[in-house]
Amino acid sequence: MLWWLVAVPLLAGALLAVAGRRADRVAPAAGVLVATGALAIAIAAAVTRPAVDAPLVAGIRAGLAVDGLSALMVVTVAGATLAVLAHAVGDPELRTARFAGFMLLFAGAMLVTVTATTLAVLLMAWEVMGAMSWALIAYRWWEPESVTAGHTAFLTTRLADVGLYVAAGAALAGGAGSLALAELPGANGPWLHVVTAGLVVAALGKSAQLPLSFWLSQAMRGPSPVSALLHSATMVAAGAYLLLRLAPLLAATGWAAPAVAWVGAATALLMGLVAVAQTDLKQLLAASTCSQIGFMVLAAGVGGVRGGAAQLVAHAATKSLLFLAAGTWLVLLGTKQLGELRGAARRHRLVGVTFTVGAAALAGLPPLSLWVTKDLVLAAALDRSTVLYAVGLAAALLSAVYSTKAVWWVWRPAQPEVIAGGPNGTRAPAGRGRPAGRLGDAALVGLAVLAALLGGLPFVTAGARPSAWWELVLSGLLAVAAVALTWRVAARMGEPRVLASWLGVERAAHAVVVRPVLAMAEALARFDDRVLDRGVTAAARATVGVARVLDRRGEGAVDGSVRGIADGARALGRLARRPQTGQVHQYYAQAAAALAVLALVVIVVR
Amino acid sequence: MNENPAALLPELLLLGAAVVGLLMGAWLPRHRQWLVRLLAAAAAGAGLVATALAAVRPDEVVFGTSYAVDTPTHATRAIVLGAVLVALALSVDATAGHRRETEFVVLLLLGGLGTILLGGANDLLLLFAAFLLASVPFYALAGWDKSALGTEAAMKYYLSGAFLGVVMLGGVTILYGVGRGVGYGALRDGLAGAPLTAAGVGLVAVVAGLLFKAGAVPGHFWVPDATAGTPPAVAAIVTTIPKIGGLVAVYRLFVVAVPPDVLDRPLLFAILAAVSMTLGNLAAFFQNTVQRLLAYSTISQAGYAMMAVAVAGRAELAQQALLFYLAAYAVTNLGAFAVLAELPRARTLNDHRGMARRHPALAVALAVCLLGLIGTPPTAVFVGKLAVFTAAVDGGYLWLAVLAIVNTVASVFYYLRWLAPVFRGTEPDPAAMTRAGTWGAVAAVFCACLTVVLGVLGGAILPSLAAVPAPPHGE
Amino acid sequence: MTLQLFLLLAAGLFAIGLYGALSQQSIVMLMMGLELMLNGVIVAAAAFWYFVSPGGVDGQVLIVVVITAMAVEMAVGFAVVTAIYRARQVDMTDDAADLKG
Amino acid sequence: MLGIVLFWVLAAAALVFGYLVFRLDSMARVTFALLASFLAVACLVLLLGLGYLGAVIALMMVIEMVIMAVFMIMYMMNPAGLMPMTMVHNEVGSAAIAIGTFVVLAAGILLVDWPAREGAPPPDPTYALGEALMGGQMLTMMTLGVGLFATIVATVVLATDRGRYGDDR
Amino acid sequence: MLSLIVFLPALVAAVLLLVPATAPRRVFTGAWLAVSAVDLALVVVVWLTPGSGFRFVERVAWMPTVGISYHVGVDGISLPLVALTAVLFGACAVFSLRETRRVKGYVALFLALQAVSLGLFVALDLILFFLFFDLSIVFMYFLIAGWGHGERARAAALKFFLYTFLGSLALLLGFILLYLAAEPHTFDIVELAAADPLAGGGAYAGLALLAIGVGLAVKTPTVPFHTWLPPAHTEAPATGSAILAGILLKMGTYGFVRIAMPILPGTWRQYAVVAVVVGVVSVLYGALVALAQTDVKRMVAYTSVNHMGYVVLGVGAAGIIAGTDDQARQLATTGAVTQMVAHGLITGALFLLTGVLYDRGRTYDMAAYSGLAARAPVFAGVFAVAAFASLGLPGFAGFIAEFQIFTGALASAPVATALAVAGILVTAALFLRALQRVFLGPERLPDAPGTPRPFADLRASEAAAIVPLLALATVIGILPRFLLDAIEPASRALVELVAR
Repeated sequence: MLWWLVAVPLLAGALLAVAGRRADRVAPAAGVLVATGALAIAIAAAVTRPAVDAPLVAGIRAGLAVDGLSALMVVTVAGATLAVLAHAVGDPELRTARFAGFMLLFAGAMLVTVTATTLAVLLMAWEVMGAMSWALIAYRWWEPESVTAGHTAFLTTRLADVGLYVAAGAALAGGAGSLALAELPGANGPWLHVVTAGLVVAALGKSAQLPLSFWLSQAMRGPSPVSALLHSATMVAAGAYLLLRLAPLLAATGWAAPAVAWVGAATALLMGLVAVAQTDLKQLLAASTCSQIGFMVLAAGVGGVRGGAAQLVAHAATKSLLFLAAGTWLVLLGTKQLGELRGAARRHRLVGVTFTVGAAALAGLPPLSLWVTKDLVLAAALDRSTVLYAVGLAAALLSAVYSTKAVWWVWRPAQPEVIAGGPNGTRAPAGRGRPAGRLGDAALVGLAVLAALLGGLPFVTAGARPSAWWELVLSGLLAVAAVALTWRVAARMGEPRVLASWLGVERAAHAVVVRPVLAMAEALARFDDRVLDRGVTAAARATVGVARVLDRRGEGAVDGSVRGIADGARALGRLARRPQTGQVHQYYAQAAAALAVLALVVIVVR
Repeated sequence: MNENPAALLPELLLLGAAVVGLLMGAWLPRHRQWLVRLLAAAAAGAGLVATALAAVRPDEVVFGTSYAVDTPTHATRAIVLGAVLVALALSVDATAGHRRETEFVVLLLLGGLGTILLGGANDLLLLFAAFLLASVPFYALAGWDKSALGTEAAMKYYLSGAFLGVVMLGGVTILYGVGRGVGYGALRDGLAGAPLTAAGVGLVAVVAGLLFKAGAVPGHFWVPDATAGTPPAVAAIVTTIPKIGGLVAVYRLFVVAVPPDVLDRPLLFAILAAVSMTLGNLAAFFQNTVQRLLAYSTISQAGYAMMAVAVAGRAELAQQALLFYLAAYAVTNLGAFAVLAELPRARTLNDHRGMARRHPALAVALAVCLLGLIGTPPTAVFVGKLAVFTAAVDGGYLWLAVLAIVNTVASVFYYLRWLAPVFRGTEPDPAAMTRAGTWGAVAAVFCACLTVVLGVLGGAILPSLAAVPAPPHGE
Repeated sequence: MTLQLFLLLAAGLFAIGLYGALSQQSIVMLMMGLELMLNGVIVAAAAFWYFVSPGGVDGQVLIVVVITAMAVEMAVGFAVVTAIYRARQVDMTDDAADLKG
Repeated sequence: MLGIVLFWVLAAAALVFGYLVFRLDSMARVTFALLASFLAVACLVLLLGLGYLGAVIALMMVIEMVIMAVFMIMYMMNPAGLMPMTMVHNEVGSAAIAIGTFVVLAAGILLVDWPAREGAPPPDPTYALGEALMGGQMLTMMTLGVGLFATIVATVVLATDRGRYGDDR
Repeated sequence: MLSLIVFLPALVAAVLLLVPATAPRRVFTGAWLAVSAVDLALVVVVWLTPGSGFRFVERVAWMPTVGISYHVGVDGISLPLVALTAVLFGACAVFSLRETRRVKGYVALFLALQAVSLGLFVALDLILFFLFFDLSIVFMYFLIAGWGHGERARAAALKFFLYTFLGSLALLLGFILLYLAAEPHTFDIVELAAADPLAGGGAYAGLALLAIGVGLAVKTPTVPFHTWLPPAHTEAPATGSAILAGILLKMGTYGFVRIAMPILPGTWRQYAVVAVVVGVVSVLYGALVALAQTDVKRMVAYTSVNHMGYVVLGVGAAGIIAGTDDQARQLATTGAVTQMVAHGLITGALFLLTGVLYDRGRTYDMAAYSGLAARAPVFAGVFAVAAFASLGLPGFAGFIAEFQIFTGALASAPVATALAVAGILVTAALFLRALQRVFLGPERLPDAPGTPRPFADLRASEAAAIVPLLALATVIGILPRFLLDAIEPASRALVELVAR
């Protein structure tokens, strides 16, 4: 059954993607159908908890299994996929086999990721997910910006993936030859730290944690349903999931857990600030994703696996809801600028209401889901460090602030002239009708319900009890206060440039990594053409004199090489032909001299 | 005395054919002279049979101590006779019906005879006499067509030979003086206690004459001029046949007559080999006339073969390598010249453009022969080079092998310079692509096939070349 | 009368002949140089026979060989001169230098 | 004593006449200078007790020089020596190489420890020579004979243009 | 059986030479296709025949005095490469159905190349190996010079010949050294591997390894011996490039695992770190230089340097005993062999695709194209798949190979491997950039003379040649066991040989 769980979306997705335009007609329906099937299998798997494996490479097996954490994850992933695909049916631009196929592959890869029991399989799925994110973000391939955004996403996450490769090698070196995730904490000696570091880097990169957050901002170029899936149950969630899964490993090293916790907390706080500073709804949501994932990372760092998992699931429902709603508006109104979205919620009540529910959950308002889950995380953090707790609490407050800011804008009375398509409007024509359709509405409502109620999940599944009730109350009160305060000042909130540009990390990355690499590539290419390729040449020329080298430098690179050898050889050849003067007496003289030399050699060397 | 003429059957067959052929030529009408050629071919064929029969008999030294009938001699006989046969075939188109056709054949036979004697000579005086006999007919062949260039070629060939012959005689005299003898056996004893300086000078002087035969530095000056100035058939003969005798003679001289400690022979020949191959290759680089290009290539080939001489006695493969290399070289070089003999008007590289279109079989034969000269497997020269390189490395001359490898790569350049226009799709020059007849093509294809067959089945021959001539007195 | 004196004479003749072979333009004069060199070889051969191994006969045969070689080379040389003179009316080596490079 | 005097005289004559070969400016004189040099060497060979070979050398050289004189007159523009002729190239280089060769050879001759004399001349060297020619060195002589045969063929091929079939080409 | 597989193409080539060139070109291409199919079927039979160690061994004395025999056989290392050869030549045969220029010579040369390529991978005698090694150079020279892109092709072909011929002769020198070291002298690979003649090490062994290593490194090619590769690829016809990259480069790396490692185990261990360094430099250098290219074929050529670098890294790491276990070294070795297969399939496909590009636009310059995905979606899609396969995306064969190499090599050479892993990032960047420049963005086609016709999408015969290669790469990427089951026993044996 577990094979089916991953094979169904992967195979269906691959088939759809390969079929291309021919399958466009059936693609939306097929996508929803497959996603439904996958959800059904996922639920069944979550109940039966199967485990399978097969040999992969020498000594390393490809294993899949569903345990408590992954049971939660498979259902979340399948559910989010279904919701997003169902909603996307309404958008004519996305009714293609390419979209449905890649989405299913994307989800399938995530399913493999969360069920993988060995590092090898995890890595495979992990990378495929990255490639699919490229394909989906660059869905509008004719727009150079979209393609560039896809590049950024793929390359940034792949940069982090290097950590996974290293971790795999280190695990083998450290004695965990099977690369089973469960065996990783047993790696010996320094290799344990290498494994951990590699995994942490990979996870943080995938989850868009600081300092690799910027790719998420660019990823907003993709269609909104893509964002919805990418931000909720796949991709960014994968990093958090991996850290939660490997919490024992983090703990085993001693340094990794606090480091991860601090990175998560810092991301939660700083990205919260970034979110507050955004004027673009999708950018705001993206930054909030980073921030919220930060809580999960924090949870992994402080050992609050249950809270982190709950946070992940609740956030998945909330964020997919919010992105779908934002996407609906983008399609309908042609803009995602907060200033131009005034009155959007009033005109489209259902979207507005569901969006508000989601935002409220995101804000951490009691008794909605994220209030509970976030506080489970914060409680776990409090056990470790008060400072961590304080930072987390501040971040939670920020989430209330930016959620309120978004809601405030969309409920403002409309300004029709702006809605018609302002200077910042995207290319999507305003007023394309209601794309979401009944299926889409159902998806929104369903997600809203989940976003509201999933807070109870941890109590239902694991019977958890809030460890510090006062903490729950405190954060709830703070959230309410923050919401109230923000509602009043929302219009006057500034957008500091540093925060609005996502802390400027991308520009820094370009300056520090991308441009030097490109420059080095150019330099090496020149080196290759000019120096290495002509090394042979130079060797030949050296025999006739360095002057010629300078003389011939101007010649074309490709031709120059062969001609260069030729030049050197020609000179030598001319030299070799010089004795052949045609004059017999000179032959005699040369022969006599040569024989004399030979005789000398024979006499002297013995 | 052991003056058993039967031991010299192949030589006597050649001589007889030469004499009878000359007499026949005096009586035959001009267009019946092919009978002389037939006689010569029959003699050479019979000689090959006689060689094969002699090869199974035990080695012997006949006519006093002056002539050895042993493995190198058998090999020389076989290679030279085979080369004579091929030369007879490839020269048909150029010489048939010519008023000096008979003389051409007779001179070829006499030159071949001299070359064989050169290879078997076991006495300095016989060596020089064979040198004369192996030289004079070829001088005449070079000037055989009486063209302005041909006579100039003959003059240069002759003057080179005369000069180095004098030097060689001087060397013989010195060796006689210090070694008290001219027979190789006596020399080995005499040189053992001889003043080394004089012996060294004498040996170098003798070697000078043999290097002239081998067309190796410093006796190589005639090679390009004589090759470029003569018709392809003659060029094929003078660049192929004398080399065989010269190199075998050098080998025999140093293995049999010279005690190992008289001079640093390996170094001497390593230097000669290195200089020959390098000079030949470099000078061939930018030649535009194909015969001149091949001429220089033969100089470098002599250099490769000399590597085996350098390590003779120090590497067990040396003799097999030398003899097999000579056979492979002879076949391959004759094949390349046979193509030229078939297309005598194509003098320059550019004249060969588009040849693959007009004469595909000939082009393939040329490609096989030139790639063979490079030493591409599975041709005969590859096996030869493999054996030579192995012997050189085994004999402690790794640097020489490396240099030979670099030279081989360099040689690829000029051979490909020739092959490239051959296989280019451009329109051929009809005048240059005029065929002279069919025999050249037959010889070319035969040689191309033979070089591949020798390359593939060469292993069967190698063991039979292994028996090293025993130094006198059972040392 | 010592071996060295004879050999010095031989060397002198050889050197003079060498000078002629190297410096003369005319083919016939050049051949004279070669003859002189052989002349020196004869002296040396005879001297070696007399002073080193008079008991053997190889030295005498050597002289015979040298004389024959002289004759052969002279004959061929004249033939070559005739041929080249017929073909291009020159008897100078310098004038027959079309083949080079 | 007489032998020593003769040696010096003959040696000087051989060298001087040899030198004159390349210094005289008439073909006839050159030829006779060469002949004189050869005759001096022939006498020296006689002096060493090789009567037969000395005579052969003298006879051969006389004939050869006559032929050479004829050739000279046939092919050279200055048969009678009426005009001074210098037909030399690279004189300095040639002289240098020749003198260098002589110096080296002379040094070698004087420094080398030549083998001591062994044995005595046979009573009749000519008989011994004949025996050798018909014995141990028979093959050499046969080869030389074939070489002479080849020389005849070769000279005919080179020197005659018409061949035995007349003028038709 | 193996002889049949090897000589069947040669035989057919010889027969085709007798057919007049005026015969319809279908005769030639059809014959090639048929031969490839038969060969492929025979290889499948060999593959399915169970057995261990060297199988289908044939041995006939050839030149007994010098220890040369006609000795062929396959094991788990050579069999995948034999199969790759059969597959890739089949693909090229299909791709060449549209070839019109002097088809007779073209097909004959390819058949000859096919024979020597197959022969090389089954050869178990050094001289036999060298024979095929050298002939591959000769035939490829004629192919590039005769069917390349004009005058520059001849220069490139000459350079290719000279450079690789130098390498081959260095190899020959190394073989001679091995031959002389063995007692009794022999060129037989199996006997030499069993005898381990240079176990004592020393300068002689080092020299032998140096000669062999340089010879193979030129062919592989590794930095800094790679400069013949870009011009040769750029000027060669598409099928020639595919074979050159897909098969001929493998001859170099195959030589490492077949000759250098088992015959010189001690020396290999001693100098393995050199191979590691060369491998890593090739990986990074090849990737970075490829990143800077504007010519798409040159770019693919440089990625070959990069990919072959992984192989060299793998075989190098397999020679470092300290701090590793058998599993790691076996992984590295298996990965190296897998990488040869993967690179053959994927890069072969990429070169055929660039051939399609050239066919339509008459230029390889990336700047001349843009937004081709609109005109030729299938072409764009297939190219994208090939590009992702080449950059090592899981699900394709390249990942299976590289993952094993990285995992296996990290323990023995941590820093080097970590650097090499960074290479996958550069590869990803360069392929994404290429995709973006050529296929994505606004549509623009080159307006060079001779390209008036619209940019046609992938034709059926082209797709039939390329898609199976990628399909196979995908199958290996997802279900690698069928391949690894063949390789692993052999690589285990090899690891044991190296470790002795």
